[in-house]
Amino acid sequence: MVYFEMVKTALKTVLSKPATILYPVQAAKKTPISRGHVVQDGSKCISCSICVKKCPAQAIVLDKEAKTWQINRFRCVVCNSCVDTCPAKCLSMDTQYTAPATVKGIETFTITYVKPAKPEKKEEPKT
Amino acid sequence: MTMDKQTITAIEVGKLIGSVERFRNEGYRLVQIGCTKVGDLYEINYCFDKDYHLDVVRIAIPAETEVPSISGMYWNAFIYENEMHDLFGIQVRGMNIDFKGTLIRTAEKFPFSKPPVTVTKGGKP
Amino acid sequence: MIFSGGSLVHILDLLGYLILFPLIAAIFLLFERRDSSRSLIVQLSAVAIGIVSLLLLVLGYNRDTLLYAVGSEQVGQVMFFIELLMVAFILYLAVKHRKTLAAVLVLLQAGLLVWFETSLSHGLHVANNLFVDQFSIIMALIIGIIGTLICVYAVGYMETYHTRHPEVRDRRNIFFAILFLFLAAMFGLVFSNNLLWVFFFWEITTLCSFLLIGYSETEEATNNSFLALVMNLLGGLAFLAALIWLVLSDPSGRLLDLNYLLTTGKALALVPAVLICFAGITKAALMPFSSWLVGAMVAPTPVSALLHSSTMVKAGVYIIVKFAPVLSGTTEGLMIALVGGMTFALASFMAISQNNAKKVLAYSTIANLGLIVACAGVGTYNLMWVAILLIIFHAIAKSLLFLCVGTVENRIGSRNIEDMGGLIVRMPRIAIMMFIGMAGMFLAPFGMVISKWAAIEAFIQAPFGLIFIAILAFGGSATVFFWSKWMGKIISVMREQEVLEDTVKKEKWVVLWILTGLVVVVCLIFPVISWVLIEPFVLNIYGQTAGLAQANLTIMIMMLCLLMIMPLSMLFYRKGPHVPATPYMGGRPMDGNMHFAGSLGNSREVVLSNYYLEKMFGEERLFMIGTSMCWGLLLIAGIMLVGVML
Amino acid sequence: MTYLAKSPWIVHYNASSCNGCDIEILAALTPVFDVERFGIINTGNPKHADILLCTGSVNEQNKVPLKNVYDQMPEPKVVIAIGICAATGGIFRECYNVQGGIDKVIPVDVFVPGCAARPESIIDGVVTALGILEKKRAAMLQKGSAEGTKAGETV
Amino acid sequence: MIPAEFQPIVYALVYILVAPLLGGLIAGIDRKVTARMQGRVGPPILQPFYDVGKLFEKENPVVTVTQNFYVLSYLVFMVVAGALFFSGGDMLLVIFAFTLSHIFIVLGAYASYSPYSHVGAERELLQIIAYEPMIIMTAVGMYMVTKSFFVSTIVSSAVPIILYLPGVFIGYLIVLTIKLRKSPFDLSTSHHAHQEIVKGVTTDFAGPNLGKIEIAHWYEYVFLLGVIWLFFAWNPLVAVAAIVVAYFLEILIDNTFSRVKWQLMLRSAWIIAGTLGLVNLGVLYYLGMVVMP
Amino acid sequence: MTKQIIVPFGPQHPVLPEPIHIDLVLEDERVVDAIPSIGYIHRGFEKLVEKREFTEYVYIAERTCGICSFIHGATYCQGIEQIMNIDVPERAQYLRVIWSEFSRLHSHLLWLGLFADAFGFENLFMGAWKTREKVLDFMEETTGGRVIQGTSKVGGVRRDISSERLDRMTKDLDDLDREMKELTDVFLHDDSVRHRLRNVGTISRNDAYHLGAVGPTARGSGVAIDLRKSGYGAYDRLNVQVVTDSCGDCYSRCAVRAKELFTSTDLIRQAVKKIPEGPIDVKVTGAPDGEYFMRAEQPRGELVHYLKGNGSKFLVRSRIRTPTLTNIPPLIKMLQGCELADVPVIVLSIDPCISCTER
Ligand code: NFV
Ligand code: SF4
Ligand code: SF4
Ligand code: SF4
Repeated sequence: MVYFEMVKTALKTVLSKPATILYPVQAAKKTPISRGHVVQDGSKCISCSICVKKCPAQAIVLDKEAKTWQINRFRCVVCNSCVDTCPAKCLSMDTQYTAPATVKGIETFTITYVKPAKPEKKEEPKT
Repeated sequence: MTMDKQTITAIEVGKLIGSVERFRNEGYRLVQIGCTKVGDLYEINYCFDKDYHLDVVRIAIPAETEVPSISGMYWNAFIYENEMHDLFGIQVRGMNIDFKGTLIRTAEKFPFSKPPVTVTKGGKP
Repeated sequence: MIFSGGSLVHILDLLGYLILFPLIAAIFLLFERRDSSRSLIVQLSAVAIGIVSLLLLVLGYNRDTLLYAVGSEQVGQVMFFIELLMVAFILYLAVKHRKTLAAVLVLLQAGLLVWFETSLSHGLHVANNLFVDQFSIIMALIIGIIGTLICVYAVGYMETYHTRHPEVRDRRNIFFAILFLFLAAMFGLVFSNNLLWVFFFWEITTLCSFLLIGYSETEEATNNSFLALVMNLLGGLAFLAALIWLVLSDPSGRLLDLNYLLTTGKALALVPAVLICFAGITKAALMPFSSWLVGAMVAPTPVSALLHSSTMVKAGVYIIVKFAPVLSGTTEGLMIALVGGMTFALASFMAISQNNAKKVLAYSTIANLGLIVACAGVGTYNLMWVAILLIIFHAIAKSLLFLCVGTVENRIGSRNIEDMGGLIVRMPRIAIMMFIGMAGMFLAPFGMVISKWAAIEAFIQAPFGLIFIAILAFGGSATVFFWSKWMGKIISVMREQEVLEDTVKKEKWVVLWILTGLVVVVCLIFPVISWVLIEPFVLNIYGQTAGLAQANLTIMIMMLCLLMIMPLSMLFYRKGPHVPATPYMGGRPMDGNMHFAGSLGNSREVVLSNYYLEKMFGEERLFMIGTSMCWGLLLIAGIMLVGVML
Repeated sequence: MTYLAKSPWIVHYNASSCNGCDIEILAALTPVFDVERFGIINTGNPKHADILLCTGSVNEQNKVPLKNVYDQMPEPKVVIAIGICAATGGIFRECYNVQGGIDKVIPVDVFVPGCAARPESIIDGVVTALGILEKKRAAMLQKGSAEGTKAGETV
Repeated sequence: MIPAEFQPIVYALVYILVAPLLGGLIAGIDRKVTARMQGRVGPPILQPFYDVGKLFEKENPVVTVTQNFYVLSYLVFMVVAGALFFSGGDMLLVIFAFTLSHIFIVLGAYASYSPYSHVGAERELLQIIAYEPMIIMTAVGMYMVTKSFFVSTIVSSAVPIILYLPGVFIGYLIVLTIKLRKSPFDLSTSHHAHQEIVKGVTTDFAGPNLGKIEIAHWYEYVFLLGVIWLFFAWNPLVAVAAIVVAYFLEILIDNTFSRVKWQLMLRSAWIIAGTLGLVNLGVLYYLGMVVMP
Repeated sequence: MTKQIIVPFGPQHPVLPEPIHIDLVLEDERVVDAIPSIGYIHRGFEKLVEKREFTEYVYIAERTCGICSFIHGATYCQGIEQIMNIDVPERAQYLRVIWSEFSRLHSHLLWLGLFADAFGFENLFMGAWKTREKVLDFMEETTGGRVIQGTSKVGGVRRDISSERLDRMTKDLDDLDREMKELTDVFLHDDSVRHRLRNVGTISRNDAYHLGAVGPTARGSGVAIDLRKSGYGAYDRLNVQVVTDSCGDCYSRCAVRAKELFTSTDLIRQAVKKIPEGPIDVKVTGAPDGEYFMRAEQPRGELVHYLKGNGSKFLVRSRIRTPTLTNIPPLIKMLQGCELADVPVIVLSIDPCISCTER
């Protein structure tokens, strides 16, 4: 009969420091590659639409006319697919996750990129 | 890395019970029953496994054909057969446990019997 | 002859009246077949008997034991003759239904009787055939008030009973005649000082109960009635043996004088005491013989109420309590007490596994009788006090419960507890009455708990008391379980149910309300009862007496009052808009009809049943254990008795 | 601050989530995140809860229980949609059996994005909800006194 | 000093006023310690008060209005039982009042037609019958040592009761686990949600009603710990220490056991009452070690 | 009238993190009938293959389940690779093993916690989840996601683990092993736990096999099915130990999972030792044409991804048969005649994952 198997652990735990991270007083757990949210650098976007096509959640809408790049963060699965595939490397993954909100908004980035004279070739993403 | 080739044997509906019985007698276990709509026909794969070798028998039937249940030989077949009924609308005869279409309730009936959608990309957010 | 100090009424007349009047009523009822006049006779007799028993209380409460020399040789002869008639009648029925055992027993009894009459009865002389003391007044009140109330209730009940059971032959005239005969016999039993008389009335109750149990004439009823008969005859034989032993020890028959016997001391009285207690055990349906009481539940409910709350079984415990001073401190007494204790615990356990309301009541009855016998068997003065208290509280609460169950059964057509769900909505008044009745059986500060408590305090001072305290602790907790779950069933609120109560007859209401009132009132005034009736009685016998501490009494009465005002809080909650919430169903909503969408596409009804814990508290298993253990205990008592005799 | 904000009890319902968000909710209860610091208890019973944490999108079969769970919660109450499935249907939005976010069935007060939503994010969501909870209580009291009854404070 | 005849009333009043504060504090410490045993920070010590405050700020949905009555009665009779105890009343009466109070919560659970609260009610009853024998034996044991059922007498006895009733004490601690609704005996309801019957008895109570139940629990804690005091009453310091140790043990057991099934609970509680309790009492009885206070 | 209680168990129930419903018919607390119904989580994303290119479908396959996410993604990819005859670089295969096994650790620890909770051992639940955070930390550190890793892709993996990280791994694993040992000791040796698990929900070896049990559910009954033995991916180069236990009760299933924690750390150690340098993916061109039943060992047992393509970017059919689905029939057998208190324990003992099951 083995009772109190847990006692040792429990007593040890009660005397040691709790494992708790005191979020929000302490910072959240994060790593340099944590996938938080996608940010776009409008100054680099070439409006190629690849991100739109490669987004499995269809979270991105690119309006070439209005020169806007919109992302619906309530659809984005933060998969990094767009970041990986963007030929202009204008997308990046920030480690900070999107904040909760009371309404589902859409975030709009304006594309300020102006095509340079020399046209660039579309590239397949490198690993 | 290439893995062992899987044997897929196409048979007729009538032979199904016979060949399943053979698997059962040889001590195979039922891995799954799965259905695929190919054109107007429904391919139903019965997968069996013994010692990591997958053996598949396949029947291809039109929508109206009733399939006999193999739950007499494999008691657990009901789960796949009910699923097949609920998603593809295939009628299975003689299931041991019949959920009467409520295993998976969908708003649209027999979703997998619908033709494949034409792809549109880039919805509005 | 003692006259009641200048008053107009002679107590002896009251006794005679109480014994004879029901008899006369019985004769009338036998020939009266019209419902209305039957009802009238019953009600009038009930009132008359009730008033006289109260009168008896008023006149007799403050006196010592009063003894009366009435009757003569002739009365004895008449009794003998009637007994032979009874024997013949039972023999006839036994032969008719091919019940060999009953026939054998009854023949044996007849043989002994004839032998007794022919060779022993000469020269017997008992000076005082009747007596009255506080204990018999208590018994008379129970019989005279509760017993007759049950009879009044029975009139309406039997009417419905026969419409519901057209297959049963309508023999209501006989039925009511027997009921009243029964009452007469009970009065006789508690007033007789001559043990031959006691025996006579004892046998009449046996016969009456036999007939009442078999009333519906179904096979089950017949079998059960014979079961009761056989067991009671067995007891009767023991009783007879006691008489014979007494006469053999003193041919003058002086020992047949109960009062004399009890005061002469243990040496002489022990043997007959144990034999008579054995008879009492059979009558009170303690453990080896409990099955007859359970079987008796086939009878119409008023019969169960009468037999198991206020009369029949009470005759058994009455006689044992009477002999308690003799048993006190003896090993035989301890054995009998243990039989009672075992019965209490095991019957309480068994009640858990029953879903038949009447069976639960039956087991609870058996349990309480067991407790009374346990108290009497140990037989110290404070336990005697407890025993009498138990007799009173049990009679009231249990009769109320039987009658409530009867009413419910008549309305919903089932005596299954599971069918009583939501009674609080369907039959609110009955439900509240049942509630109070049950509270009376197991909740503080009602009667049975007061008694249980007093029992613990008394046992702790008694020899081997620890055993009984343990029994009380375990058995008592089982009691809590089966009553509460039943209570819970009644009050669980289901929606969309019709109210069934309006069709209940007025006189039934009257009876039920009186009983309900009694449960509460007797609780409130029990200190008075104890002070006026029980304590003097105990004092008289033991020279000391018991009672609860004053502080506790105050607190209990305060608790009772609190309990009575608590429901007023409901008034407060009722005001304001109230949309009932739905019960939690794991997310599957339930419709008003108690159905929810279940698996396999079915619609299922939410069904809630109580627990019955058959594996642990199953009837059969415990019955086997109890019977064998109690037989063992009785055997030990018997062997010791033989030792004493030799 | 009322007591409401110090003792938000939660109930969790998994509409049709992939478990990703659910296990993060559970993780928030466990030592490393320990939301009991804020008085949060996972009651498991809508009747005891103040906050409904719902994950996953609604479909034909789960909208009934979802509604039932919501209805059984006593006022004041708030709903937090955890994960993008609960917000919009997320990556499964276009599936034949997905009807959208849970706001299709019950009112949602806070949306916590992420796939899966991180425990910290869930904590943030609950903190956001607390303010709303208090507002709702104030509104409830007002409504109650307007009707002349003491709703919610039935003694 | 207070005149002797008012003392009971004063003690009862003090109990009525102080017990909920103390009980809530105990509950808070309990939660904190439990959290620390699990390696968490845990809630603030005052959390139970916030919780109850919160509950009274909520709506009070009931399936049937009678639920309100049952809960109120539960609370009231719990207070009565405790007040009786602390005013020095008869232990047996206290126990009966205590049972009465529990019957009310059971009835409250039955009243709503939910299978979960129904099962909870049945289990609560099973718990009652599991612990009651042991509690009665505790009272009887005290009587055997001090010759009185009155708490006032027991508490003023100079006898170290614990020395006479070690078995009873251990038995009491074990059934205390049932009463405190702690693992392994938290069958009918528990402080944590995750179990087969959701919240059991309290499933269908919400808002203020739940708050009242919680307050009743606080009263209950204080009363139950008060009984421990009796065992050590000859020395108040030891008594306080004993209560602290006992409670810590309860928390530890809560954290190191899985929940048992009802059969085992009933059996073990009864066997404990039958062995530890009865044997202890039997020894006392037959060795004639009964000491007058 | 019978003495029955009918309990609608679930879909909302604190002991079930996921909605299923069981019509429980009880007598006292004994279960006389238990009929489950599922379908609350059915999303129907298998049909999304018609809308998402096979390369993007990985993200959906990964979200079949948040617990066994990684293996779903990897299995899907391996299936496509089989059809398309793609040779995946060695390093990628080893990385897949490492993440798969971490995924198993995470899943098993999670389960141990939930299981402990089901039999009312809250502290153990907390303990298991506390340890699990370590695994998740590793996951996040190497993939960027705690529960949904998102590192699978057709033709390899999307992220590499640096060699320094791999070097540190052994020490981490040792720490983890020590913590897990403390934890599993309680599960395996504490009598109060044993009381709740022994002889509860027993299923014989024969029944388990023929009713299609897989994974720990089967292995707990002594049926040694472990797809890792079939040697997909890099598993053929590793020494896979199959843990079995013969009693077939909840305790056995628990024991299997508890012991598998250590086989997983062992496999990771082996993989870390053997992992070669090199590329982590190959370029994928063209589209799958053909079909394959890709099978892999999930924490809960054998997973089948049936994939069929017709040469276009869109697959014709993806059918995911998850271990839980095939463990449901044995579950129904296990539930017969148990006690109400055992229901959560038994249900959890197959480690049900409904989200996987219903897709
Ligand atoms: N292991 C696993 Fe899955 C898969 N495939 C399964 O039932 O967890 Ni969500
Ligand atoms: S991270 Fe993934 S889901 Fe989000 S926008 Fe980019 S591709 Fe779409
Ligand atoms: S892929 Fe990059 S460059 Fe192309 S549209 Fe998207 S953000 Fe702009
Ligand atoms: S949001 Fe993502 S992780 Fe959460 S349930 Fe939906 S798919 Fe799963």
